[in-house]
Amino acid sequence: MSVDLLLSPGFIIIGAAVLLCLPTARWRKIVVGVAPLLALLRLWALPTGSHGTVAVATFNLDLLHVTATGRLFASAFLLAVWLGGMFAAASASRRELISAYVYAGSAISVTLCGDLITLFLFWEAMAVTSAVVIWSARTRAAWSAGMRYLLIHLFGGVILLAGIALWYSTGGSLQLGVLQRPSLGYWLIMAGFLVNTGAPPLSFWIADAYPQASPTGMVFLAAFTTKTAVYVLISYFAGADILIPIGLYMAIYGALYALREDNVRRILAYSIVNQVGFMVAAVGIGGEMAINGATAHAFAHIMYKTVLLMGAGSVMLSTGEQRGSALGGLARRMPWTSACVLIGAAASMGVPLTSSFVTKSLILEAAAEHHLSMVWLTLIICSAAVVFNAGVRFPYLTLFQPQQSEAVEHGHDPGTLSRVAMMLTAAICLLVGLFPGYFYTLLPYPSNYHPYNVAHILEQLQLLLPAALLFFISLPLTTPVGQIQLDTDWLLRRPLLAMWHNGIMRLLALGLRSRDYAVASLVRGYTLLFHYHGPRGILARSWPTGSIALWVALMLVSYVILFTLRSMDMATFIKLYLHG
Amino acid sequence: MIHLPVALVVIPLLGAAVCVLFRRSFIAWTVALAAAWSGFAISILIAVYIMKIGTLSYSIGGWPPPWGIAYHIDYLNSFVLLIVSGIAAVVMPYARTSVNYEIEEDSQAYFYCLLLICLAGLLGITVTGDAFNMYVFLELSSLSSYALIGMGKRRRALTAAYQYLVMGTIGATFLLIGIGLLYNLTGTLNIHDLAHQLAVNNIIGSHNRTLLTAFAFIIVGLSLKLALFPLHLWLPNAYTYAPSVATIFLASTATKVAVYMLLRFCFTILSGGFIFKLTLGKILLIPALAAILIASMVAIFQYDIKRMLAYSSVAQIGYMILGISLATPLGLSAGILHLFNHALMKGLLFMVMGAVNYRIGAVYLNDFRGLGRTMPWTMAAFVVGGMSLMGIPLTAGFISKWYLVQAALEKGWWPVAALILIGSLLAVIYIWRVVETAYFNPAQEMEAESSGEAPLSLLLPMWLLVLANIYFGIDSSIPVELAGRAATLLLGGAS
Amino acid sequence: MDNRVPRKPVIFCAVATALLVLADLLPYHHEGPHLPSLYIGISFIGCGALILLAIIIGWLVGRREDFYER
Amino acid sequence: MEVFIDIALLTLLCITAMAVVHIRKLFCAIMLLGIFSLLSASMFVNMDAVDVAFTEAAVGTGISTILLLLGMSLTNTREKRPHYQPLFSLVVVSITGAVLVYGTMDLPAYGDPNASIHHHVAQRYIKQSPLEVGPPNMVTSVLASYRGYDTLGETAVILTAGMALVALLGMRRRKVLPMSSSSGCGDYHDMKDHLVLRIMAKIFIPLILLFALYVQFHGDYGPGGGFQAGVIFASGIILYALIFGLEAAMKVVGYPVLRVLAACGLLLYGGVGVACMALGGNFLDYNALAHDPLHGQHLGIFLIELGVGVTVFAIMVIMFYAFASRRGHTA
Repeated sequence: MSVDLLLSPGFIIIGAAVLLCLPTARWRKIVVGVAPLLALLRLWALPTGSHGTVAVATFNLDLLHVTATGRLFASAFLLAVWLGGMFAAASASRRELISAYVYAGSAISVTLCGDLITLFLFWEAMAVTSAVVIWSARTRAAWSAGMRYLLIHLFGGVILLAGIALWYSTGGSLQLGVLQRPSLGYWLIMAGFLVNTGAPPLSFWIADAYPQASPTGMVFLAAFTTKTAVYVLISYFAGADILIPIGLYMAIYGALYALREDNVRRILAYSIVNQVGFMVAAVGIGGEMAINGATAHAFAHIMYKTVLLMGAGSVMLSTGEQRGSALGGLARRMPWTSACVLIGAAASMGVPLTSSFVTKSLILEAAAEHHLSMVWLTLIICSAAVVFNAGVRFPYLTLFQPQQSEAVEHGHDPGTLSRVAMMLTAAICLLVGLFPGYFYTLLPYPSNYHPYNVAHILEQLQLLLPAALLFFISLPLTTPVGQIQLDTDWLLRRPLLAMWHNGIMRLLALGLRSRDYAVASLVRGYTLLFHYHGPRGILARSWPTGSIALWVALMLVSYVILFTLRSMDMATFIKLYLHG
Repeated sequence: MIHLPVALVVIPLLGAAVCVLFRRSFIAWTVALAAAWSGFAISILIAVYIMKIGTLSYSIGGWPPPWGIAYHIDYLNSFVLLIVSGIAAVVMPYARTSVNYEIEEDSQAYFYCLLLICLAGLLGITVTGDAFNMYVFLELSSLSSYALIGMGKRRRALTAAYQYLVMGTIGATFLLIGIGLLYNLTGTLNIHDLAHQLAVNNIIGSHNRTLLTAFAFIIVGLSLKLALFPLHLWLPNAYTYAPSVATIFLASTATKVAVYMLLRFCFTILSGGFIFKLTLGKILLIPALAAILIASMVAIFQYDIKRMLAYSSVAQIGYMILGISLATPLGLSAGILHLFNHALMKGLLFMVMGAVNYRIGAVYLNDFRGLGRTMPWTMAAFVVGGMSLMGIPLTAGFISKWYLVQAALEKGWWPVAALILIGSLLAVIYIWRVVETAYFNPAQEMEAESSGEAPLSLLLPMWLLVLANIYFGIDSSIPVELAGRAATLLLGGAS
Repeated sequence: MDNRVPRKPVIFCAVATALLVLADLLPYHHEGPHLPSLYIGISFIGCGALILLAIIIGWLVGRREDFYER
Repeated sequence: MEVFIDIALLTLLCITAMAVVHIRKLFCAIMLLGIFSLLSASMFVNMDAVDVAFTEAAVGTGISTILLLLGMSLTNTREKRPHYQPLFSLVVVSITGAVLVYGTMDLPAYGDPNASIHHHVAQRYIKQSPLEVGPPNMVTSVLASYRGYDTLGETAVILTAGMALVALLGMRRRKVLPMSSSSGCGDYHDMKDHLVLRIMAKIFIPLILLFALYVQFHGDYGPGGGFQAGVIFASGIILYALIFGLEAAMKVVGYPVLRVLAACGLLLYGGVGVACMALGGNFLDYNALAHDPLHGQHLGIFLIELGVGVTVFAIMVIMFYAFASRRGHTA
């Protein structure tokens, strides 16, 4: 294994996770501040292409394979882990930081690997470590939410692995590249990827699991899993039509569910589904501009979602509250946070001069270019509906509505390092929006799109302002409810529950005797097993030495007989026997 | 350079004499350490040489091979040499603390002396190209290992050693009978000359009954030494009651060398393993599979973890023999590779047992409660070793299991491949029991005060093996290369 | 919880929307055919539909207790 | 004629072996084992394997009988009835025997001049060894020079056995228990009254030691060599200990001396090998020791036989001490 591979940005981050085991907080802060930057430098020093493979068993694992898309994703991840780490350094537990770093490292490695096997390994690593990040909140709810999260992702992993195995066995290549030739393996791989994007019917896991993480933990969680899924979709499934309806569903789903949600972080989680829906749809559209759009929007989305979650995290850290119905009026108490959140919110809606404005329009433009009018229309509506979640609803509920509870009294800005992190992130959101020309040069395909013209700016505002107006007018109707909203999981759950209560119980009662019999025979089997294999069992006892000698003799004679029988064929054996 | 092969054996042998001469524990340990490390260095030099040139010969006493005793080193030898001397080099630094704890001050020098003699014996078996010389060094290593086992703290160590003594002596005698018969047939003792004479005098082709009997004796004798399934009964007791250092060393080297002897006799002397292709493969397959299943099953129910690992060793030996009994290049190299990987993981696991024993005083399952918290590094090492034992990707154990399964599939033996996987599942169960107890069961109150992390001198060698387990799981090119070349060499004799 | 319509944001948004309608009447360079206030219409109709849908879904399935704890 | 002797000896051997198996009195069994060894030594002589016979006589009849007796005196003089059927053992033994017989079916007949065993390696040993190595006793040249490395291994085996015993039993004597009963055989206390034994021993011991030295240094020419000499020398000391008490013997040669001797013997052997390497030959290539290869061989064989003798002697006495001092008595 060459040094090049060991020093891949992903491994640097995972290595930094080891350094984070250091006991003192000061060193941890230094590691958090420096390691991602080093990795970033390393990343941009690497030329594109494969950097050598490692042979494990019969597979050649392409551990480091840089592509333009992957590089941009990896950069976004590195920035997210850098800024998120700085934000978290003061308050997060060591376990959370370490697992977040391994999680980030795995995500980066996914974007920088060149074959499906390696991808799968890091994919699973992400699932496990992100579950640990959720568990780091150390609450009961977090524990069970993390468990559900892990189950869903392991399920996705199983589908993915089955897909890869099928794909490989039917002669497919495991190398990085868009998969052609739809077969069962193809669909399974896609399904495995889609589980991580939050595609239907499993869209609920994002809003279920992420908000249970600690205030700092969710900053990490929001950045990686869904976006790596977008990356792999871009790499392996660009232009697969089926992705367009899936993406649209997600975009609508996110906008709808956020509207009636009370928990502010859950609002942001729904917003993730909504935005990832845009990207998935863009991947489905295919073509240079759409892929550019998906990539660029993923970058922008990671940045503004990080800043919004930092804001939500700061609020939660200082007030301990995340219900919209208990917040409000924090704008004065937390001026820095509010400013950053406003920038983030603007970026999320795509207000001109912010990142989303220059990235989302790429996707819309691509849809228009391909003459997919319904797609275009839906996306337009959804981009207006961002107002319902991250754009207006979140900042309004959190910061600007009249104060709702006592808890708000404790609100204050976070510590210096966290504040700096938040401001840096906000600055990135603005910079991308201000200098789209530079940003576009980083994209996988050359682009000559110019977002800033009067018409486009006006159109965007015309979309957003009426939507905001509608939002405020309908506010009493969409009063948040303090309960979990169900979607497809309800559909899964209700019939199941009914069946459980009515049918299965009765069936079970009927089959009780046979079950008892089965259990009894299992027990008997176990006893039998134990009888022979247990510590006192005949196979585990210390035998008298003499009896072993008998074994020796038996083996000896059986060897001789078998040798003799087998080594000469029967004819010669008989001949020899007859002649003495 | 030219004298390296013989220095490999002579240094520990004379080192043992020096240990006796001074009879001071510290001096003995220093000598042992120096001998083990120099042995490892020499093994590496030899391996490098072998990789470059191919084979290395050395005539002792200046007498050319059929008349005198000659060393003949090829890929297989040098690979086994690396295993044995490497483990010895890792065990020696570990030994000081552990031996201080487990062996009386007075006997420590003898312990190191015996350990060195055992090392010399094992290395001697491995380098030599002479069948009788192999037997002499087998005696040397066996005799010293009986004593090493008998030095265990518990009284049952003596019975275990006695049982091993009886069984080992039967095994060695059988081997001697086999060698004697071979000598009677050919008039030579040199392994390559034996192969040559057997072929030239057309003994192999003529269904010679003496030859078959000789090999029956040799294989049964070696099966006893390598603890193949029904003849494994000495092993669990011996490994359980021996001092930790002895267990680590013997578990990761002694059986490996016996497997090496089996390979030498069956493949080199019978040029290309004709007997294997005809019959032995299928004959050995059944005990090997029985070992994998039954011994793993027994391991699940053990409460003494050292004993559990001993049974797991029996199962792992089953894997090696399984690989060998396939008698294809892939299967053979999988078996040889598993020699190496098993040495790594079992050495590591028994080191963990030694460390736990050092802190807690016993290694029953109950004693592991809460160790995940009090001895985090040790238990982490156990987890890595356990994962390697199960054959989880990115650990050394995975590589050999992978090749083994492939070899079985290549031959079209689906049920065998399935049984290999079932064996791995059983390993998951018995390792998980320990991990669960260590991490998820609260500590007993009494232990809370006494325990703590194992001292650094135990941890460092342990973690060296942990790293080795991981490294060779990720980059397995060196052992795979050596094992592959050894396998083709063994099978290539046929053509 | 306070359920009233907040006055200041509504006024701000209404005025801004009106201004944008006016802006649409101004001549400015635009590629392709363009209906005045097309986007405002889309936004109103689309978002209104979405809000309705959200209310309906909320009425259907939204107000369930936390089934995970069952 | 030889055939008749063989048959007679074999019959006696079988009878002795049956008696050993049958008899429950351990003392008798041990004595019979001694006889068994003597008989087999006679058989070896009849086969013209004088060196082997010599060793068998010295070790089998001498030292091992004494060690067995000592071992027995620590336990009991009667064998317990085994709880399993002896039939079981019979089956094992018959199977192994049958296989062995089966295996010899395709062997060339004993003494067959056409057998390959006489044609390959042995030819050179017989024809060349006087010219290459020197000693008239070919067995010595094979053992000490052609296969000197095996002998080094065997010496190490002896050392290992001694060290194993010491490691397991401990070299220190246990506390003296003056009141303990004196059961078993060979009590040292009683020997004071046996004047004849004492005087005969005083006469014999120097002769035994002298004979040992003869065997040691005459090994090149007649049967004998380091192993036998060491055993004989040790039996002289052991005889002394038996007659005059362990304490007295330990004053003559104590544990530390023996320990150093045992180690030095092996070191001497290995040292000769290393010296050969230093002088430009291979390991144990005695030709390098002197200008004339034959002189070198001579010197080398002399030295290594000395090493073997010293180690064997020391280990045999250590073994004796280790058992004897566990009796709880001291003389």
